[in-house]
Formats: sequence, C-alpha cells, structure tokens
Amino acid sequence: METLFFLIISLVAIVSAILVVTCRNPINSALSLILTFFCLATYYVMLDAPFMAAVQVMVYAGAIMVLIVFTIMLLNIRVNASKSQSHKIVLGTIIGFFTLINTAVIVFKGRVAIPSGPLTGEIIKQQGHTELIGREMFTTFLLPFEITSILLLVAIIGAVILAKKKI
Amino acid sequence: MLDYVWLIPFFPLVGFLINGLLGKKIKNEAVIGAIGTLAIFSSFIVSCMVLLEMIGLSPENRVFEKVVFPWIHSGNFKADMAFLVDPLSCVMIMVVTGVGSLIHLYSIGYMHGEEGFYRFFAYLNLFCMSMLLLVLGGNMLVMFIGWEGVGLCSYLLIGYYFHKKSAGDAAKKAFVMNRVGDFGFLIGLFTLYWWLGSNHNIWTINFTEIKAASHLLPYGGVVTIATLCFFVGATGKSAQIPLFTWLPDAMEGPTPVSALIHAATMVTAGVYMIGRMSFVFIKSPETMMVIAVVGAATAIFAATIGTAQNDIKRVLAYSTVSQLGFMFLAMGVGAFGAGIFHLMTHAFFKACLFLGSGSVIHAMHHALHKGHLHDDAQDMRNMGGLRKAMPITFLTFLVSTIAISGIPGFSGFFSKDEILWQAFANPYHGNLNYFLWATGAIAACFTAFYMFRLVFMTFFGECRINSKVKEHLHESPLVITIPLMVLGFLALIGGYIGMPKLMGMLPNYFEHWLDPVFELATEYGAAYAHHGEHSSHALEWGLMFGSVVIAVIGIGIAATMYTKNSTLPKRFTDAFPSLHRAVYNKWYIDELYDFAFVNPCKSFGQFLWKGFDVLVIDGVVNGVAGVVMGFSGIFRYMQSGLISNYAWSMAFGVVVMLGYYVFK
Amino acid sequence: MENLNGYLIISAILFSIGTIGVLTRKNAIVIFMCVEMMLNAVNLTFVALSRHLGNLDGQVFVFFVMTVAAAEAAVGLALMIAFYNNKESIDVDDVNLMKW
Amino acid sequence: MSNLLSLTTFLPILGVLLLLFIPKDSKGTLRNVALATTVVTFIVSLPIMFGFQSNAEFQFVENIPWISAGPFVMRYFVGIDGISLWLVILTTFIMPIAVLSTYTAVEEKVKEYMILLLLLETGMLGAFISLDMFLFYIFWEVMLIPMYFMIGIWGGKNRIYAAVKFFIYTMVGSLLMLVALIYLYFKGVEAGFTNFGLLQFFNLQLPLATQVWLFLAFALAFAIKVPMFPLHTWLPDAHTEAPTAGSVILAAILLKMGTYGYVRFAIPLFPEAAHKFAPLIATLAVIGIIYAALVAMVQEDVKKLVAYSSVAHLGFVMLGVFAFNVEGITGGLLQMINHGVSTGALFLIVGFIYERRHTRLITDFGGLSKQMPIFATIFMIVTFSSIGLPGTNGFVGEFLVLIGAFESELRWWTIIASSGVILSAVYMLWMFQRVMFGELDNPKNQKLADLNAREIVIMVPLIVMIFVMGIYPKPFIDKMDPAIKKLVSQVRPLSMSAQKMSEAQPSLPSGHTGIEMPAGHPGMSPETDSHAAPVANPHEAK
Repeated sequence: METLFFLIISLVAIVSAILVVTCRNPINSALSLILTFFCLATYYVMLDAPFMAAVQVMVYAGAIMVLIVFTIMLLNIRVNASKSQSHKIVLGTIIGFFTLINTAVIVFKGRVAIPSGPLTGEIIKQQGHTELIGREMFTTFLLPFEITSILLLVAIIGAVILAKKKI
Repeated sequence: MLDYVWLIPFFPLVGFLINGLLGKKIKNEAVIGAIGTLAIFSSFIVSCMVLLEMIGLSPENRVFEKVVFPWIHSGNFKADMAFLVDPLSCVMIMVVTGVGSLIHLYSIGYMHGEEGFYRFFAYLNLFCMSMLLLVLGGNMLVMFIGWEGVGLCSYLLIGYYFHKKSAGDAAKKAFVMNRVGDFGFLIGLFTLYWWLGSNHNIWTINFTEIKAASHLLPYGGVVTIATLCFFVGATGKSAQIPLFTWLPDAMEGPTPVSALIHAATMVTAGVYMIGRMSFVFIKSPETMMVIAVVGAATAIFAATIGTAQNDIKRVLAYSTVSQLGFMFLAMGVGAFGAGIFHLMTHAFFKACLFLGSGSVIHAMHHALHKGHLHDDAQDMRNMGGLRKAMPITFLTFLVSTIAISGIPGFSGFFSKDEILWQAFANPYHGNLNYFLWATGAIAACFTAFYMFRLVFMTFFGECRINSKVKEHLHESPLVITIPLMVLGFLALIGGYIGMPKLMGMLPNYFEHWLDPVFELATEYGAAYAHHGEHSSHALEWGLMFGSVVIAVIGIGIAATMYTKNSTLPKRFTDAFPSLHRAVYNKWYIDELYDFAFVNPCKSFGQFLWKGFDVLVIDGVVNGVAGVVMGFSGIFRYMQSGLISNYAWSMAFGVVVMLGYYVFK
Repeated sequence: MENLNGYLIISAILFSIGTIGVLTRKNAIVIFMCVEMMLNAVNLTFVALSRHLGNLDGQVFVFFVMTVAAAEAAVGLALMIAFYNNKESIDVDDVNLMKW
Repeated sequence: MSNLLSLTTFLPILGVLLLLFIPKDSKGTLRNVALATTVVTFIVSLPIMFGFQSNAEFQFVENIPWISAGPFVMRYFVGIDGISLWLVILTTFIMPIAVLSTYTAVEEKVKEYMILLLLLETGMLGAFISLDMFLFYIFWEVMLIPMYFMIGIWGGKNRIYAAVKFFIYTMVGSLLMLVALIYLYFKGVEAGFTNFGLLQFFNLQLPLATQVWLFLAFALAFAIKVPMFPLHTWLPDAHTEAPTAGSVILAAILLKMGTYGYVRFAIPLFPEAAHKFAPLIATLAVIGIIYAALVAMVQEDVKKLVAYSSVAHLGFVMLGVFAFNVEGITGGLLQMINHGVSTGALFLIVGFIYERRHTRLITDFGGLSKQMPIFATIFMIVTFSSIGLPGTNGFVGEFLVLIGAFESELRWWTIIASSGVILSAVYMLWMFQRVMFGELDNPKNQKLADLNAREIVIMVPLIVMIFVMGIYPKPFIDKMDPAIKKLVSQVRPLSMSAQKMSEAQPSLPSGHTGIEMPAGHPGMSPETDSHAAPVANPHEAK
C-alpha cells in the first residue's frame, strides 16, 4: 500500500518536475513547481517528518512560490517566441542524464551507514516531531539558528535596496 | 687635574652648543666671539695645568687613562669613551688649544660683519672639540670620532660660503677624500683588532693595551697590511700623495679656518696617528719605507706646484702639503720625535703665515671694496709693496717665512734640519737614505724659493694694486695683529726647546719629553736596524751647513727673480711653456682623478641604474608580468560573461569529476 | 526504512531534471525555479537519510537550506527586477557584464 | 600588566573603531584622534621598554589557544626578547611622527588614510611580537594590505604600477614562506609538536637538504622585504610613489621585517643552511651596498636617491647578521633601528620640500640653506647620520657590523663593504650640496618658508635619537645583548666549540677556525627526506 502510494507520488513529482522544465510559459512552470513541492511535502510526511512537511508547504509552496509568481506577473514577460536551440537541449539532457547515472550509481553501489541515532518511528510519534526538532534547534544549533536571522535580515535589506529604482 | 682631562674637549663642546643653538638669537658679535674664544681658552688653561702636572711626574709614570663613560660594548668588542694623557697628547693639546685660542681671537676681527658669524664660531668650537677628542682618544674608536669629526668640521667650514659653488665642491671633495682615508683607517683597525684577538685572544682597540701586547705582533706580514691601511688613513687626513688634492681646494674656506684646520691641526692628525701607534708602525719595515718615500715625494711634488701658484693662500696650501711631507718623512725614517717637533713648529709658523695672509687679504678686500673694484683680493699679482702699509703683518710674516725656510736660529731650522739629518742617518732604509735626504733637501730649496717669492711679490717691490684704492690699504686691527705677534714670536723661539744635541747649548727637552712614548718603537726598530756608518759629528755639521746653503740658494733665486730682475720669471715660463703649464695646473692631478675615478663611477652608476636596474631586473620582472598578462589575454576569452556558459562548464566539470570518482 | 533507495533515486531524478532545466532554459525566473527544485531534491536526501540514521541533524540542516532559499529568493528576484528595469529583459543571454 | 603587548598591539585597532564614528569631513578631529591613538600606543609601549629585563628569555609572554583546525593548532603566542623589543619601540615611536607628518600632506580621504595607518601599526607590531609562526604569517600579510592601498590611492603619478609591483613582489615571497611554514609544521608534527609555537622548532633537528630548501623559501621572502639585490627594484618605485608617511613607515619599519625575519626565523630555524648560504647572502649584501650606492649617486630624484641609500644600508644589516657573531648581529640590529630613525627622517625631509615645491628633482633646488636655515641644519644632521659619522647613531651600527663581519669568515666582503662608506659620503653629500648649497637662483625657491613648529616637533625626537644612540648606545646594546648571545649560541654551536678550541691553543691562527659545514648527518639520508611528500598525510591526524 505504502509502496504504491510512494510510486504514485513519485510519478506525479517527476511529471510535474518535467513540466517545470518544458513549459513555455513561466506561470505554468511555476504552478508545476508548486505541485512538485507538494509531492515533496508528502514524502516528508511519509518520512515521519510532519514538521518539515509543514515548513515545506509554508515556505516553499507558500512564500517562495508566491514571490515567484508575483515577480512573473509583475514583469509581465511575453512568452518567448524564439525557440531555444535544439543542440542545447540535447546536450543539456545528456549532461542531466549523466548526472542521474552518477548519482544512481552512488545510491546503488554506495553503502549506507547503519542507523546510529536514537530516533525510531515510535519515539518520533511518542514525543512529537516538532518538539524534537525544536529541542535540537534551540540547543545544539542555537548559534547557527540565530545567525540565520541575521542572514534573513540582510536578505531583506538587500532585496529592498536592489529592487528600488532609486535609493 | 688629570681626572678632569675630559674638560678639555668639553669646553669647546659647550661653546659649540651655546653658539650653535642660541647664536642666532644673540646676534651680538662680541658676545659670540667671546663665548667661542673663552671656551677654547679655558681648554688651554686646563691643558696647561695638565701639562704642568705631567711634568711633575716621573717620566715612566706619565701615562694616564680616564674612562668617562662606557660607549660600545658588544661581544668581544669594547670601546669606552676614554682619554689617554701622555707626553705626546700633551704636546698636541697644547698646540691645538694654544694655536686654537689665538685663531679664535683672530677670527673675531677677521670675520667681523660676516653673515652667519655665530655659525662660524660654533663650527670652530666643534672642530676644536673633535680635534681634542682625536688627540686625547684613549682607543682607536674615540680617535676615530675625532678623526671623522674634524673631517666634518672641515666640510662645514670649507663650505662656509656655501652659496659659492666652488666652496661646496671643495667641501665635498675634502670630505670624500678624507673618507677614502677613513676607509683605510677602519680596515687597519679591523685587521689589527682581529689579528690580536683571534691569535692571542686580546680583543682590544685600546692604545695602552695594544702597546702592552705589541711584542706579540710579528715584523711585517699582517702588520704591514694593517699599517699600510692606517697610512692610507693618514694620507687622506694629512693630504699626502695620492689624496692631497683636496687641501689646496680647501682654501675656499675663510682664512682662519685654513690656518687652524688646514695648517696647524687637522692635517697633522695623520702624523700624530703614526706617532701614537709608532710601536706598531715600526714593526713593518715595508710600511716605514712607504711612509718615508711618500713623505719625501709629497714634499717635493707639492713644493714644485707651490712655485707656480699666484693665489696667496694656494701657495701656502701647497707649502703645507709639502711640510706635511717632511713630517711623514720623519715618521718614515723612525724619527718620531723630530716629526712631532716639526708638527709643532710648523703649527706656529704656518698658522702665522696663514693668519698673515688673512690679514693681507682682509686689507686688500677692504681696500678693493672701498674702491668698488672686483679684482681678486687673493691674487699676488695684484699685491706688492705692502710692507709699508702693514708693518706688523709684514714683520711677523717675514719671521715665519724665514722659519719655514730653515734659516738657523728660527724654529723651522731646528725641526727641519733634524728631519733631514735623520733621513740621512737613520738605520732603517739603507741606501734609500741618500735619496730621501736629497729629495728633502731639494724640497727645502723649493720651499725657500716659493716662500720668498710670496714675500717678495706681496710685500716688496712696486705696489701693483689699483692706484685708486692704494690709500685705503692699512694695517689690520689689534685683535688680528696680536695673534700674529704671538705666533711670530713662537715661530722665532719655539725651536729652542728641541735643539739638536749636536749644538749642545740646551738639552733637547722636547725629545726627552717624548722619549717614553717612542722608546718602545726604537726598541722594536733595533731588531732590523743596521747600525750607522754615517753618524759622525762632522757629517752632521756638514749636512746642517749644506741645508742652510740650500735654503739660502732658494732665497737667492727668489730674490733675483722677483725683486731685482722682474722679467726673469716671464722669460723662464716662455722658455719652458709646457712645464710651466703642467706645474701651474698642479700636474693635472685633479683631471687625472676625474678621469680615472670620478667619471667612471658616475657613468658606471648611470649604467647600473638605467642599464641594469631598469632594463635587466625590472625587465625580468615586467617581462614575467607581461607573459602572465599575455596568457590571461588568451584565457579571458573563456570569460564570456554569459551565465549559461558558466553553468555549462560547471555542470560539465561536476559530471566529469563525479564520474571519475564513481567509475574509477 | 526499507525504501531509502527509492527516496534517494527520486531525489537524484529531480536533481537531474533541475540540472537540465538550468542548462537549457533562458528565462532567468525559470532557471531560478529549477535551482529551487535542485535544492529541494537535496533536501529530500537529507530528510530521508536523517530518518534512516535516526538523527535529526539532517532535518535541521534542511531547515537552514530553506532559510537560505528564502533569502536567495528575495535577493534573486529583486536582482531580476533590477535587471529587468535596466534591460527590459530577463533573458540570461543578455546578462553579459560579467566579463573582463 | 601581563597583557601589555596585546594592549600595545591592538590599541590602534581601538583607534580605528573610534575613527569609524567620526564623520569624514571633520578632518581635524580625524587627524587628532589618529595622532592621539599613536601617542597613547607609544606611551603604553614605554613600560615594556622599562620593564624589560636584560636577559635572554622571552618576556611579556601571552600564550592562549586560538585556532584549532584538525592537525593545525595555532595559538595566540606573543612575547618579546631583546631583539624584538627595540623594533616594537621603534614602531610605536615612528608612528606618531608619521601621523603628524600627514597633517597637511594628505587632504583627500583623510579618514581612510588614518585608518590604514593605524591598521598598519597593528600589523607591524603584531609581526614583531608573534612567537607563533602562523600568527606571524597573518600579521605579515596584514601589513601588506594597508601599504598597498596607501601607495595605490595616495601615491604619485605612477602609483598603480608601484603599488602592484610592491604587492606582487612581497606576495610571491610570502607565499613561498607559507608553503615552507606548513611543511616545517608537518616536520614538527612528526617530531611530536602540537602547535605552531616558534620556540620549539628551534630544537628541531632537520637534515641539511631539508633545511636548505626551507631556508631558501624563507630567505627569499625576507630578501624581497629587506630588499636585497637583485630583488630590490620594487623599493625605489614604491618609495617614490608613496606618500610621505608611507615612505617613512616603509623605510623605517616595514623593511625591518625582512631583516628581523632572518634573525628571528630563517637563521635560528635552519642554522646549518644559513651557514651554507652565508657567503652567497653576504655577496649579495655587498653587491647591494656598492651597487645601490653607485646607482644612488646618479639619481635625479631626491626620494629615489634616499630609497637606494636604504638598499645600501640594509646591505650592511644583512652583512652584520650573517657574520653570526655577537658584534655583527648587534651591529645589524642597531643598524636596523638607526636606519629607521635616519632614513625615516630623510623621507620626512624630502616630504617637507615636496610639500612646498611639488617637485623632488635635485636640479630644481639649490641654495636652500640661505632660505631655510633650520631646515638646512636638520637636513645636515640627518645626512651625516645616514653617512655614519661617529657621534651619530649611524656610526655605531655600521662599525659593529663591519668589525663583526671582519672577525667572521666574511673578511674580504667586509673590506669591499667598507668602501661603501666612501660612496655613501659621495652620494649623500653631493645631493646635499646640490640641494642646499650654491646660489639661490630659482625664483620659486626664493619664497620658500622655513620649517614651521609642527615640522620641527616632528624632527626633534628623531634628531635627539640620532645623538642619543650615537653617543650613548649602551642601554640599547645592553638590552639586546643576552638575546643576541643566545641567538649566536643557537646558530653556531659548531663554531663556538671551534672557538673554544682556538682559545685553548692560542698558537693556531684562528682565521681558519671558521665553521666547516657539517658533512651531512650520519644516519640520515638527505635525499630520501627531501623527496618525502610535502604534506605528511593529514588524514592520520584526524
């Protein structure tokens, strides 16, 4: 059952990903991408990481994609009539294919470490994923976490300054 | 009093500081002059007291060392600010402070109204300090401070009229030539220090310690090298061949400077240094010979040039070079006492001569200035018949001229005759002695000739000065003539303290006085001396008589040529034009040096800069940069600026690298 | 977690598709979206392996990646707007100022 | 009091922070704050000088953990001995003077200029006090950047060329040094060392072949900085283009980094290689002395002339240092300080007339003595100090260098180097004569003003130092002496024993007791060692 579900989701994810690349209209690409992101969120749920799924939906599918869609509409770019060079597509596909092969070989030939951490599905269910993440984030990773806030601040200021025509 | 020996150089230092720092504010010439003169006069008083105390000691105790403060101590090397008082330095401090005081006094009158009066006195005091350090230095390094210090003051004072290009050039030339000498001095010092240190573990540059260790030094060999280097130092300072050309040019300085620095004191430093280290020099027969030969050669060489000069101070300058040659001759034949003796008498009469010439120039300058003429105040061809206008100057000048010419009864006779006799009779140089004596005697003849030529041209005969200004010529003020009279008096009687034993009227005080300093040298010299077949009294009397005759001949020729038959000099120069031209142009030595050293150095420097630095080294550096730039010029085409190209190459690179690791 | 390889393969596929998109498309916004997709592919790997290893570090890392992605989106899109204001285009082939 | 060194070093950084908050238009405040910072730094450094005990130990030591990255462990390890003490004091002493000299010289971008000056001070002080090799390297690089900008932004016409040349020359050297440093570190790790602390590396017994390569890398870096012939051509360009304060600092302190590097690092770390290369380096030093003097003689630009004279002076330093005896190294160190004082003063003097006339060509001047008597006096004193007249500082150092070198095996080199003494008199006096003597015929020169109060205040401390160090150098020598003795014993254990032997047998002429190079270490094959991989497997340390 779960395997079937996984396969279906995978199919959706791959198809929508291909659509992202192939759609002429950026709006269509953007919508396909949202679909991909949702698929990923589903995977996260299946991986016992509901908090990550929530964040994925909120940040990616919500915030970032909204931003992208707004930008697309703001710039109002006409659909590119000139066809892209076919040799580029071929070459790009070859390179992408090789990337896939490389990674796949790594996945299949590689040896994954034996589970060493304390967490199992039961523990996660018992204590709650959000709490676990929260503990981790505010103890071990407190400093990086705080630094992220600075990063975001910088990004905000940067974005404002860049996008304004005259400061 | 001996403990306070440091006061001797200290007073002039104070004078220098006061005049140098505050002189500009003081402005009052009398005060400045008084400070300067008092400073050196106080030193003279202290020197007298030191001398008296030294006389009171028994001869073997007449060595006193005083360490004022430690100076450079590093590793084995140790040099203190130390003073050494012994009979030799006593003589020197007496000469320096005595003659120095008189010249300071004289300068008050001579420099009256000059711009930078305070500067002059400050420099003069600084000079006295350096000179006193030189003669009092207890080790070679303190001596070297003085040694370079007097060079510096000489530079400053020659360049006193710095707005004149010739003065600046002369000052630089003097300093650089002195520096060449200093180079020799340093190498000599190093050699001696290193040899004694590494072979006998006596790391010292202290004179008394070297003296104590001098029995360890070998005859010849390394000592020859060291002493020759020292001698190079002496030639630079004392204007001997080959480094003598700066001294005549140094006459660009004010006349008191010429008298003090370039006649009485500084230039004799080389002689003093050899005397101070006589126990080292004597250990090298080769060096002694070189010194004697160079001294004799300089004596005659400079004397010949002196015969053809028309500038009154230049004649005196060449005369100084020549007399210094005599002193070196004395040192070279082992007659250290005689050399120092001549140094002292020469200080008296040559200072007097220079000051006298200064008095003449002063008067001439004054007169010409009154008449608004721009004739050269120093050219003897413009003078003549001055004896009536300036009787005191004339008389003192005459006395000194007689003294330098070597007429019996005057100081120069005793010292010069002693030197000539020693040149003939010394036990060190074998058959070379005849040559040395002959050269010295001929030089003495020339000396008598050109000095009397100078006297005749200046003081006798018709007055050749423009008749308009004749009535403005008059005797210089007292402040100028008093030093002249004192020095003239000394030139007259100064020789009696060193009367040759032969005459037997007075004991030779001077030689006895210096005996403790030089006895070690005589002792070492005995090792290779061959005892004299010459030394008979009759011979000594004969040679003395001969030298007097020679001097009289010189005077006679001068008298004939320049008073009786005034066309003779012209006929003579017409007969030998090229000879006269060569002598007049100082045998073209300056030109030779320019050709051999100065110009090659400059063009070599130019070549190194433009050729090597800029072309070769920078060429290589810039060439490397150029190659890099060239390659980057090619590679820059890879930087298309198109993002997709970068993305492509990145992806490609990642795939390839990843592929390598995955499939290897 | 018997299905680890499945997640990893999906992640690899998504990553490759993203790569192809980055390389072939000319619209800067689409390229940007493809980059986001590649980031997500990596995130999936992180989460999957984190779950497999029983250790939450990977998920915290994903969190940071998301933050960076958000910042990147803000700045990147601002850049695009600025660029569009200047050149009237967001075609990457028009961005050629980055050469010497 | 124990962290006095850090305080001194980082006070300028505090000044930088202060400067950041001052608006860039209030130039007066900026200058005063910068000056105050340097003066305070100098005052803070005084207790270091007075509290320094005359022994061979490192003092005011601070040693705290700093970076620990895998096998690389760097510590904040600072301290001074008699060798670095005077260089630290020299730096803090020169900086206020340099800052004061820019009051009217720099009118544009004052804020940035002052900040760079202060950063430079921190860099220089840090380099002198570092006892951790990596810390030293970092400070060494820190110095480079402010100087680069100072030349490149406030320089003369050809400033970009000069700045880039300066930067690249120095960078090439320091990269080689970095490589050698890391290699040395791994050698140390093999021997059981756990950090970059310098002192332990003195005991590292390296085979000769390894030493040679490492020494060459270090020596090249330092030789460029010194600069030694034939790597000196960046110096005249940098000096001519740099603003006055830049030239002063460059000459007075930055160049000392090179010679200091030899004394602190290259020689004690690789004593045998140093001995092996001593004749070569002495030869280059002597060539530098003569060559720079000859080139200086024909310069038309006063500043370039002074720059070349620097090359000659530092040649003396190198000669003294490579004499490997107490006199020579003492002389070399004194000469470093002397050169800092007198050449710094010379550059200031050139700056003064440049500010007035906006030219540095010798032919544009002449007869200035008449117009500027105070200037003439100061110029003359400094000139004579540079020539090395006894009684001034230049003499003591030069003399000790020469006598030390003469005692060692470098006798013939010394004789040739001594002739540089003559040449230095020639070019300095000739320049002085052409600038100061003669008729005052150029109408532009007739209106020149003499030095003002500020300029006199700048020069007076230098003049005082010239005489103090010339007449009473004892305190200076006394403080550095134990450290130098220790250095000498580190460097020539072989020759020390040889000397003792010669003392025991005084009849032997000891000119030949000089160091014979050890003919390789028994039991160690230099070949295999020198070809070993430079980075000794970092994975093991993980």
